[in-house]
Amino acid sequence: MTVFLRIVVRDVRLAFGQGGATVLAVVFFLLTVTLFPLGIGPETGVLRRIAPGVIWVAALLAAMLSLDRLFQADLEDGSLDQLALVPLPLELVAAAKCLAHWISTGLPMLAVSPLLGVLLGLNGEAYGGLLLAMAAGTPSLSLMGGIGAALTVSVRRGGVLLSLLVLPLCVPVLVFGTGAVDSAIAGLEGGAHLPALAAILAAALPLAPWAIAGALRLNLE
Amino acid sequence: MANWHRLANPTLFLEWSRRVRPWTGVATAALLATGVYLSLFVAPRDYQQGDAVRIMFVHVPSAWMALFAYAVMAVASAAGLIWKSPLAHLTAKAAAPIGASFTLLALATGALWGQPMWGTWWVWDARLTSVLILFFLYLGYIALWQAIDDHARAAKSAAILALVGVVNIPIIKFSVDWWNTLHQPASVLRMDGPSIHSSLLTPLLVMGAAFAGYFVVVLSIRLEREVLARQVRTLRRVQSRG
Amino acid sequence: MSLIGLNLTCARGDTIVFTGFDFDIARGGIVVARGANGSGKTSLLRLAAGYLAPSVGEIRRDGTSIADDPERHRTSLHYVGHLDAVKPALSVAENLAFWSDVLTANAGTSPRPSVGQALDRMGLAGLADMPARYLSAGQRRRLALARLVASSRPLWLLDEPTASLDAAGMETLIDLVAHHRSSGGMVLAAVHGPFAIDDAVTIRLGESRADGTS
Amino acid sequence: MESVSEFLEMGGYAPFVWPAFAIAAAVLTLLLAWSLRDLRRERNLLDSLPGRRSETRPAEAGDDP
Repeated sequence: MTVFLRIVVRDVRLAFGQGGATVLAVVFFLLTVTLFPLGIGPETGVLRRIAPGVIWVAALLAAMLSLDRLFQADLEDGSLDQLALVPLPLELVAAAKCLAHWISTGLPMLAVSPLLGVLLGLNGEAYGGLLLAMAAGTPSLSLMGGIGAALTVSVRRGGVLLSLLVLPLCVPVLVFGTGAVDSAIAGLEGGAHLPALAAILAAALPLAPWAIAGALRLNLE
Repeated sequence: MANWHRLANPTLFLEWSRRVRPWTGVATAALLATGVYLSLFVAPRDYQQGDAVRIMFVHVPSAWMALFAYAVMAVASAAGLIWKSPLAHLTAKAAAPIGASFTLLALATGALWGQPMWGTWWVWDARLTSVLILFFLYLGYIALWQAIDDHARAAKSAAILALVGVVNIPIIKFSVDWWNTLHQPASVLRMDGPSIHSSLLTPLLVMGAAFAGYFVVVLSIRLEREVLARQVRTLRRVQSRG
Repeated sequence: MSLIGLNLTCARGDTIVFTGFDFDIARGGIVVARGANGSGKTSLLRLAAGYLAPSVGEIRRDGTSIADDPERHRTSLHYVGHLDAVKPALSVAENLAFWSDVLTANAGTSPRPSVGQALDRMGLAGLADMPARYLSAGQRRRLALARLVASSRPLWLLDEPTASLDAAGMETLIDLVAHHRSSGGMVLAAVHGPFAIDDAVTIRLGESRADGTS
Repeated sequence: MESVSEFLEMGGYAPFVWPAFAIAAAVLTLLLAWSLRDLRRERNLLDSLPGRRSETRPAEAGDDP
């Protein structure tokens, strides 16, 4: 198995293990979405109207929550020093870590999102659109979030700072992700939203690992 | 290129900035006085907005400066990373609070302008929303500087954030514009009004130049302070090592 | 096969850690750096590993500066720092298997000791399946040193390798170093206290010689 | 020329135009004052350290280099 996959597998196993990030992120995701009907009222008309936005905002927050230990754990136990000695450029090591984060938080949230659609009264054909949008949007969250995680790797309790740095950068994902689900609800196919999400992902793929590797090198000194 | 490099040496910078600052200060004051005079007394009322249009002469230049300051931060950050010049990083650090203040000013004047036009203090207009997100980018940048105690590492981390930010600003602007057209019928009155004819343009440009002058003056003051703070840190560390 | 440090100056942030420093390790050689805390021993090792760039001077590996080909340099060295790079949630064997796989990914097909053999060599045989969270400091240290056995790399950079090792552990380490050197490997170690290798070249940090008056 | 009070009225938009300019003036002066205060404080701090006199003090005659 290549070094890249080996790093992904290790990180995913650590995340799925007890005390790992996955369970926390998914439960937080579910809980946050459940709060909205309690706050706004149970009328399905209203809930259906705000469902895409609520699901996406909760997904953003859940992703941020599980990111601050992405590199910090490795820095603190010395793994980062070793990862820098691996025959794989640090940029690809960073990409592997972001992929592992997506597999361990993005995918589970994706799997759970139809359930949240039911909670918020989404109609039938919206689920396909919801899954597609989440699939296209959540990887960018892991990549952009990875930049925040690397920049705050040496910061004590950097979780809140990480969200402050990264959430503004995730606005496009939120806008187009919600738009994609809205147009699915309206029965149109994804419209221009899915290509936009794909374009954002295509831009984030080279940008994020470069920025993450740059930030990590600072902390290797 | 050569003399810019010479300027990168802090002591030379201190001397240059002290000599240039009074002149830019005077020029800025003059520009500001003319600008305000033109905006309040000379510029004609707008046939639609009446005198409320005068708020534009403060709102638009501050929005310009909010973006300009971020551009300065990004260029200084890139220069800092490429030529490893601490002065460039300090320039970026000095520019951030000024940019944040201009963003705040743009938001406040935007709300004051929105009230008479739409009867609400806050309008989710595409431009205003982008300025609000820019404000959070500034807060994040400033917070990152303060969160990392090792000064050299804070400088480079902030530089990376500024570069990532500057790449994202057009994407954010595009997505907010898209979001705006999606949810709101094209509002007849765009924030910066229909095409601006010359009588409104001159005060706008004069105020813009005045704000730019102000930016340079305050930047040189804050930068000088950062350079001195760096010298204090070095002196203190030398003493502590005995 | 050589590692040479030329007129090295290391700066952390705005302060100079050491300046005008040289060292020279030939094939099969070992250099031991000694000095008080804060004299820059760890910085020297991180310079040698390429984590940190010297503000003045350079480090040459087999004649070419490591800055010219950082990839080749860092994939042919082991760095054992103060931290042991051990994940508590994984078992001892899993920890070592991971590092052994990723560190020798494309180092050719030369047979390398299995994880079990490496654990035996470091006296951790019975603990293979135990979650690493239950290891003592000394055992964690042995697990870190087991990386040296599990994947063979010519240059060893050891930062206080003897920390929290007992007498037996110390002996194993001395053995490892001797074996590594006999097969042509190089070692640069930062050490406090006893390190029973008599033919080691000792260099001192943090004294007058090190601050540019060499 | 319209009378002063008419001018002050701003065609009924006075409660928006004047605060806009007032806030602008306030933000700009506060930022300037805050920056100057920081600079002065830093300069005094630098001078208080035994190291060396800060070069930012214009060199008076007879200053030791």
